[in-house]
Amino acid sequence: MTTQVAEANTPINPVEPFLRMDRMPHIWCPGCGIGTTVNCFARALTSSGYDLDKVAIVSGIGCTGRVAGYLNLDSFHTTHGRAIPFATGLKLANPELKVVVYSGDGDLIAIGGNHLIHAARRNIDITVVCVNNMLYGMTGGQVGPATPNTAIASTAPYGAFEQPFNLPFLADSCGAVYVARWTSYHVRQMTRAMREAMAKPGFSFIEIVAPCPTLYQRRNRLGDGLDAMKYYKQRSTRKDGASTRDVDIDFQGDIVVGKFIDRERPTFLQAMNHRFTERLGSRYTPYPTGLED
Amino acid sequence: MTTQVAEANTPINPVEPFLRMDRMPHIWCPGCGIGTTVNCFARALTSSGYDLDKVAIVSGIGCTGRVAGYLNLDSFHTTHGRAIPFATGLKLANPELKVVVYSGDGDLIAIGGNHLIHAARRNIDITVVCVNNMLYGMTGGQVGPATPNTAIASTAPYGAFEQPFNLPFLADSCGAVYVARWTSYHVRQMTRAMREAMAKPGFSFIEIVAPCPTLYQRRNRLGDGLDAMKYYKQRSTRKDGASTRDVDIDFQGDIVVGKFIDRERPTFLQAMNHRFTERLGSRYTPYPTGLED
Amino acid sequence: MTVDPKGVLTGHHYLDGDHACCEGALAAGCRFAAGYPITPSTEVVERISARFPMIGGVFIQMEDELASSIAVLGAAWAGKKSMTVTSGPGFSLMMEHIGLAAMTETPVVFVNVQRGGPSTGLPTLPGQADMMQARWGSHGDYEIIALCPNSPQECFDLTIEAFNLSEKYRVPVMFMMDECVGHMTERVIIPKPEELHVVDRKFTSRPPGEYLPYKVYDGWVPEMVKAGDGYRFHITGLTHNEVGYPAMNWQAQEKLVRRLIDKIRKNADEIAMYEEADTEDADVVVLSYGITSRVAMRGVEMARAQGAKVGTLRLIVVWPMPETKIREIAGKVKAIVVPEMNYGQVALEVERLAGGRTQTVLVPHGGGTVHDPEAIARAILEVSR
Amino acid sequence: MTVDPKGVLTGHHYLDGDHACCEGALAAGCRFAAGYPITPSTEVVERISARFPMIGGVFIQMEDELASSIAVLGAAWAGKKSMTVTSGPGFSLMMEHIGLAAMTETPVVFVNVQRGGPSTGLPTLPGQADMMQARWGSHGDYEIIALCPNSPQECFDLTIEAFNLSEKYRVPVMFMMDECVGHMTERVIIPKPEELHVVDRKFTSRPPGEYLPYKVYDGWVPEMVKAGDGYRFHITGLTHNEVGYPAMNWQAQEKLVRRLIDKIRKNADEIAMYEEADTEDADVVVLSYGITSRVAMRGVEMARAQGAKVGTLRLIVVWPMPETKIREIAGKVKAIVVPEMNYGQVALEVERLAGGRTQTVLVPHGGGTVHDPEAIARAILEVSR
Amino acid sequence: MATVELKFGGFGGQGVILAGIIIGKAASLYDNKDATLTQAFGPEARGSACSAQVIVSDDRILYPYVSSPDVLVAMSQDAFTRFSPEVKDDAILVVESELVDTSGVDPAKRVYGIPATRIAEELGRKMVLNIVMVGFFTAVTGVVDREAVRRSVRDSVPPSTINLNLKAFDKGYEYGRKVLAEA
Amino acid sequence: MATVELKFGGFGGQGVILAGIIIGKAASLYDNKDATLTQAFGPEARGSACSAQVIVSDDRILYPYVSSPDVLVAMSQDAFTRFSPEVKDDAILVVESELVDTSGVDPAKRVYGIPATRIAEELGRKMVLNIVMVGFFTAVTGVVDREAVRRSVRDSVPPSTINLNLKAFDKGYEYGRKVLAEA
Amino acid sequence: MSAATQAGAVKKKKKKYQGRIYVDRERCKGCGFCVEFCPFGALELETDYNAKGYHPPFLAHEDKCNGCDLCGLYCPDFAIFSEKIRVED
Amino acid sequence: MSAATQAGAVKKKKKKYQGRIYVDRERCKGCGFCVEFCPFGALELETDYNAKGYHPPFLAHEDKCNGCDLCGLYCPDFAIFSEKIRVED
Ligand SMILES: Cc1ncc(C[n+]2csc(CCOP(=O)(O)OP(=O)(O)O)c2C)c(N)n1
Ligand SMILES: Cc1ncc(C[n+]2csc(CCOP(=O)(O)OP(=O)(O)O)c2C)c(N)n1
Ligand code: SF4
Ligand code: SF4
Ligand code: SF4
Ligand code: SF4
Ligand code: SF4
Ligand code: SF4
Ligand SMILES: [Mg+2]
Ligand SMILES: [Mg+2]
Repeated sequence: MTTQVAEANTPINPVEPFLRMDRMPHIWCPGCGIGTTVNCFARALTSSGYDLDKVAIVSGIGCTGRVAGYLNLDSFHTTHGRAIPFATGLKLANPELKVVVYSGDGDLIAIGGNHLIHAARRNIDITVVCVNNMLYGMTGGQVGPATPNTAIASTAPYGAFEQPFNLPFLADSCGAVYVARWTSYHVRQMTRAMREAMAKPGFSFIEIVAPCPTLYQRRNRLGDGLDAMKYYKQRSTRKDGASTRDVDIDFQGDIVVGKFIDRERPTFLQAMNHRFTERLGSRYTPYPTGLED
Repeated sequence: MTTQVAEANTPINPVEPFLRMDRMPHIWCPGCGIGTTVNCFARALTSSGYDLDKVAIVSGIGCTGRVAGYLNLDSFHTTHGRAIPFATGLKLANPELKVVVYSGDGDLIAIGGNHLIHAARRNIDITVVCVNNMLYGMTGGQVGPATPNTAIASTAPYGAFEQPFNLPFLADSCGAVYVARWTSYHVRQMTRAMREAMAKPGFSFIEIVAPCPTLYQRRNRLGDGLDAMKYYKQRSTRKDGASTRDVDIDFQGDIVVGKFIDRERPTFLQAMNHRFTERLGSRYTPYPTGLED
Repeated sequence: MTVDPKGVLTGHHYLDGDHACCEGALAAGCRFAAGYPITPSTEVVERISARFPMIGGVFIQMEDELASSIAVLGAAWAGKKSMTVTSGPGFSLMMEHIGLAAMTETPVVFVNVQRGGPSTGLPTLPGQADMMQARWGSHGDYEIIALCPNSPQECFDLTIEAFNLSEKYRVPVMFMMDECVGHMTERVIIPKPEELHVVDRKFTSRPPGEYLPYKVYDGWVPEMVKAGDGYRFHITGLTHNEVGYPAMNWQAQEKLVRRLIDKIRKNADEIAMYEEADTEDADVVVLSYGITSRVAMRGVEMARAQGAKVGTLRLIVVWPMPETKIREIAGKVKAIVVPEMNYGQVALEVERLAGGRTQTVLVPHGGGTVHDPEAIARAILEVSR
Repeated sequence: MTVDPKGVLTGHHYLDGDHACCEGALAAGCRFAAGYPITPSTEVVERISARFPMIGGVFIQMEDELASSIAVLGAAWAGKKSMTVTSGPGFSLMMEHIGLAAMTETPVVFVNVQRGGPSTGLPTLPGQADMMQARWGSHGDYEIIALCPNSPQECFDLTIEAFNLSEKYRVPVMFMMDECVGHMTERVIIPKPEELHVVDRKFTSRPPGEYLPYKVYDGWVPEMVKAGDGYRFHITGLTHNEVGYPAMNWQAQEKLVRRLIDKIRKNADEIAMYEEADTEDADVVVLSYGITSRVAMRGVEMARAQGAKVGTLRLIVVWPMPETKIREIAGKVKAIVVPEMNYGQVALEVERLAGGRTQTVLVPHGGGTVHDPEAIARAILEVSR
Repeated sequence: MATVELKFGGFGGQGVILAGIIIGKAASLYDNKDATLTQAFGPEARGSACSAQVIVSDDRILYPYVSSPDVLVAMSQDAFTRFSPEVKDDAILVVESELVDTSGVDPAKRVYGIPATRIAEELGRKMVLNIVMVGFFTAVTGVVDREAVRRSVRDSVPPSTINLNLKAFDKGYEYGRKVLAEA
Repeated sequence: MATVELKFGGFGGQGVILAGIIIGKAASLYDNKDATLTQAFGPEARGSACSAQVIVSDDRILYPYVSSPDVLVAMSQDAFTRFSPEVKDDAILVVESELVDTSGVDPAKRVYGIPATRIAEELGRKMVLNIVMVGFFTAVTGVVDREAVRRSVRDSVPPSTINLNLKAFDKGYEYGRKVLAEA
Repeated sequence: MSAATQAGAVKKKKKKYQGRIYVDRERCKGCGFCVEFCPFGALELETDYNAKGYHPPFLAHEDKCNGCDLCGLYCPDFAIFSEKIRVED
Repeated sequence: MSAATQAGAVKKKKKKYQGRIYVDRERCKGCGFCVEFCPFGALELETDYNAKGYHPPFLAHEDKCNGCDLCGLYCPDFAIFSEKIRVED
């Protein structure tokens, strides 16, 4: 039979070169969706053909925030909410780097919300992958800015009642040049979106809806990670180019997925070079943007 | 002749009861637009007929942030960027209060951006008046998140190059129930908008474009406050109900003004009461929302 | 003294320190809380979020600690007793608003369940290294009060005390737990409402017009008002005069800030809470606080078993320090041994107060677990020789 | 030692301290700066924003101080020398990232132009009350270096020194100006590039695979790398091992945090910078720093005029304190007089170090203006009697 | 019994800490003893090692941690491997028998095993495996009174699951009696 | 002259501080002296009082503030009212004559006035009133060399406005010479 | 109310309302908003300075003012306002 | 490569590719994603536990696997992957 326990002489998992295998097993719970997204990200890197020495990954704090620590790249596990401004400094100081921010909904949109909207506005040339498990996983399942109404969370024991953000709409309103949403069920589409987003100059944002079986699924009696995946499969509708205004997510409701925004505008550094050149002429030597070829 | 120097026996300015006259003259420069907005706000209060003992005003830090200190209300001059969360605590702890946040673009949208989007999302029942003079006045005219491209500022000596926020779009994307923009030229419309916004349950947001002659006008060789007012008069177009997506402001370009959003949804406290009552039934005594009658 | 019985969960409970702290707050009359999750403090707000709806309180989980630490000030000025809860990284984000609370004399409680630091450090393991930060972490000069419980029972009792002190002195009070105490579960006895001592906010009885928000009519502390009562007062974080208006000069600064500091420093002996034992004829006194005071006792017993004459001084209120008491002890022992879960914080102040009249011996520990009691015993034995 | 001549504005200038600080940074090789406006520090970044485009640097005005204080860490890990600039309220918001910088050993300079506090306080007037915050303001235990210039010329010279120390010890360095120095304009002489002493970042020479980011190969400080060079390193604010991976136990904590502290404390004498004068046969030594050291000189002269034998010790590096030097002085004078623009911060440490062997006399001042020199003279005369 | 030190170990999701709380509460509220529980968990709670320590004593408990347990309850191999070297010489080892291999243990030690996971799965919810362990522990160690523990179980689980949990407790307890009887 | 203390006062927008800087720079860079300038401004810079203090000395300057000025340059009534009580007995008072009422001043004091605002308005930009004052100050006090100040003006204003400012300086200077001559 | 004011107020006009203007000269910062946005061009700036060096407005064309108080609404310094007074016609 | 594996791989089938599956039993947390989303239903979970108490998958229907590696892409624990091998037909 073809099932085989990994041994010294078996081929290695193709994602292993992208991971810090000396840190496995990772901390994520059984059926947690984060691992699947990382798996896809590793494959997006494979197929993108980037020099991995020039790809840096930045996370904040959270279950998803641990991603940076597992990827075999220059990787930064920063403070809660501040991955984007750290990434901004990193990118601006060395534009040759491809910089990806990989973090959770709480990290990026609760405490980090301000940085998200400003980086999008400035069109900082980074890719943000937001794993939206609809609560704060790491700290034990508190309600967050993406928790749907009526869902139970540890600080919303009688059900959440604040309207959650519509993340694509928010990113859109601030000028992100690439905005997409997928779920952890959509492994191939997500992989492609990650590749596209990294290739896109400017601020790209991918929301990935993913299960937190330990806290979200369990507290809401929604079964385990697999049940979540089945729900995503069943209730997701792909609508590329949908108006971001219309893609809210309700508790166990339909999920609109797809690529919503893909537009062109100068990155922060391109705009800076343009401005300074226009104003200072030859007194100004254009700064590298990472987009020269 | 009817011109008269104020004397003991002359009638007092009708706005004086709304102001802390013992603090006049205020600190604002000649031709600064902030004073005009305050003038309108005082009149909005007059005509609204609220019990002024129950109106509280909260400002952050900035030239506009000084507004709280000049209004003869319970008034709070807090920290830079944090007027909204202070107001949130104030309102939730005593919903009987009508709470208005009055501050500048830097305060509310740069350092305070996260609080703005979250309060809008939660539909906290407060009114936010944002005086947008397109830079940081108090600290000497630095570039800010509303500075139009190419405008000169003290930290953008060669002209701003970051795309500014489209504030109504941002507030809209987070769910604000009332969103309007006026300029300091539109004194009657602004006064009415303030009255409407205060009457509206939930998170209302009014952007008021106003001149900073000392820093913005002067550095950009745009004349003085009066020149700005003339520009507003000339280049503003009223488009009530305009799609917020389309109301960007360019350097000295057209300004779309009007009431863009006016929608209904439960306030934070209404949603809370609804949720808890649904879940806890008679074990829960509804909390006052300030909207009972 | 009015205790709202709705908040008092009278009875015997098996609670961890975090949950006991929540019950203490409820019993003290706290009816507004704003928080942001962070290990190992989150259980406090988790319990609050479940308990408040039943007793008329409002809890809001804000978008970050900046927001939660100022929302509680807003609530205080609306007349509610309020508190926020966090741990190291969140505490660092609250520093600006601790200063605002101190400057505006807003009664409010900040709970910090200390974990290993600096930075993200050891999120799930104990530390006591935020003690100096609690005192000095915001810019400018100010004073606060800081308490350290050493058991879930004290998490209940002293949370009430924290609220009482914040009302009495109109000062932000730091409730400095640690992960060990916060996650330690023991029996907690909650008395009947009428057996509790709860200090009410001292609202002014002067009518609007005859009242100035920052005038001290009596003692050290101005009388308070709340929004909505017709006083039309103004509050600012700027240096202000008695009216509450900004006053941009050194004279106003000297008058205001000096008083903010003196109202605590000059009342240090009155604010002081400590447990002193066996110090009369001791050669060595072990000074400790929080969980370390319990761990130290084992070290003390070990040392006693080897003949050392050891007394103990356990600080319950750590800031302000009981200077008189420490000076007194310094005058009569060979050494003060200070075990703390950091590399020397409170020990520095002890050493200063000792003024060379006795030796101050720090027994440092980086946190992550509590001290090895033997290390404490060794330190005692070394100096008692 | 490589000085990029593009950054060096050689010549005689009439500059205020803020502008001089900017020139110092440029001369030190700083090529990334992130800031957020705040009085009285904004002029530093205003000048940077004008100067950087000409010399290949990038300045970004971030959305707040949280962002600016971590953007500079990102830039540092991309290999650039970087700095951020703020004043009290903004400094309070940077505390978490000072801890992150300390924990990750990121060389970076934090400039704080001190104003009157606490809270919004006196935005346009001087203070020196963020000194303890500079040392203790972030949660957990860590050490930093803090310098205090007393003239625009020193704002230039010592900014370079701040960068040098941050590189040498891989530590965040606090450049603690005050409003008076920052807004004081005087002649500033900028030497030729080749006359400057600039310390380069010590990048490892070991190839990937043979290098561990937090292994100390030599001395106290690990060798650094930057992103993009193939090392595939990991950086975290969690307690970490030599590889840089999280290590959640007290042993890792003790090993790491102890070293972070010791690399500064044990090198305090080497890091120390001070100006000592006339202490040999002094009865009293006046210890001061920053602008107060200049004000104090007038007080000293007044006291001398009345016959007092006064020496002076001016701290340039305030943290870590030159413990050896202060102990030595404490051993030979009747009193150490410490004027500072606060209600006692650095004086507490001086008193501790004096250990009762001499009297420590604080001459406090709330800020808003500098001391009245007569107050200092009076204090000197009182103790020299 | 002056003082008994207990250690419960397993991995995240097994309900290790709740097991400890139930025992501690039983002793502290219903069995006239003092009981201090401390817990060690981490981000590792997300699937890796976690543990609870309970000191049960007739006197006031000061030092809160357990250094060498009188009883180790191990619900995973990992916990067993890590904690079994620390136990007292005469310690009792209580293990999940399908997850923990105890073959290398000093034969002098008392080792009691129960396939708690499988029993819980049979009861319809794998999640109650910790309560099965608690019942088993109560039977084989006798550290805390059976009725006190049963009451504590009832007190500590969500109301809707009380019956299931009491059943799990009883299953574990009975299994324990049987094992003891067979020993 | 060992040390001369100068104070410049006015309200925000008048360019008070730049006036001080021009004098200080002239002394420090072009006139072989040491010169320390400190400034006092506030949110009050937004239209209310602000001031600059300059100490010019042949020796190293330590204490940076001016306590009793040798020269007060007052561009507003407010500044004059606030600062004139502090000046030395033999101080020189230099004022904007249309904005400052000096009628109550001790007749022993030397008071020189110039309608700088009006002169500036006549030059086409009210903003250069501070440079008019600088020229006037230079003429009536002689504290700093005329050429040094002129060079300093050139150095301190935006390149496109150099000519206008030099004209303003000269106007003020000439007016000063005239006033002195008439006195 | 001074006699001068009353004299102005009773001037006969063909409109029903007439304005009375109050200016706090020292509070005025001469921004000119009131002058510019008076719908009837009733105001002008003085050539005199106030103490701060600004030119305050005055009612140059009293017949044109109808007391609409738009000047009062625009004034950022609360330095001007008007009263509407009924005039018999 | 073990003989067992090769034996499986050479089984004659009507398709061009066949899959070879590698499972790291101890790393698996039994989430079932691989089993559920295998487009051909080739996998099943063991009844045995691994050391952590989870049931890892195995290739229950080796004839159904075409080596598409979707199981590998879904696995959150990097515990399974497949190789596609060409099969002569
Ligand atoms: C300043 C600060 N506040 C709070 C925390 C605690 N904290 C750690 S992770 C986290 C939330 C994580 O939620 P999310 O970003 O959604 O990630 P997830 O764990 O759900 O993947 C919080 C609040 C912290 N580390 N720092
Ligand atoms: C934490 C903090 N950072 C910075 C500042 C300095 N500061 C005061 S006001 C201000 C900006 C004001 O801009 P805006 O809100 O647009 O108000 P304006 O003055 O333009 O009306 C800044 C940055 C501060 N007080 N606190
Ligand atoms: S707690 Fe939730 S988000 Fe975190 S690892 Fe577990 S399942 Fe994933
Ligand atoms: S600086 Fe600008 S915003 Fe501030 S008061 Fe002056 S004109 Fe107004
Ligand atoms: S009241 Fe109306 S008409 Fe009269 S001056 Fe004012 S704006 Fe003009
Ligand atoms: S609007 Fe007010 S400040 Fe402006 S000119 Fe008229 S009266 Fe003066
Ligand atoms: S490789 Fe494809 S066909 Fe084979 S088991 Fe995996 S998912 Fe199924
Ligand atoms: S997807 Fe991975 S972890 Fe899940 S059952 Fe399959 S092999 Fe195991
Ligand atoms: Mg999440
Ligand atoms: Mg502004």
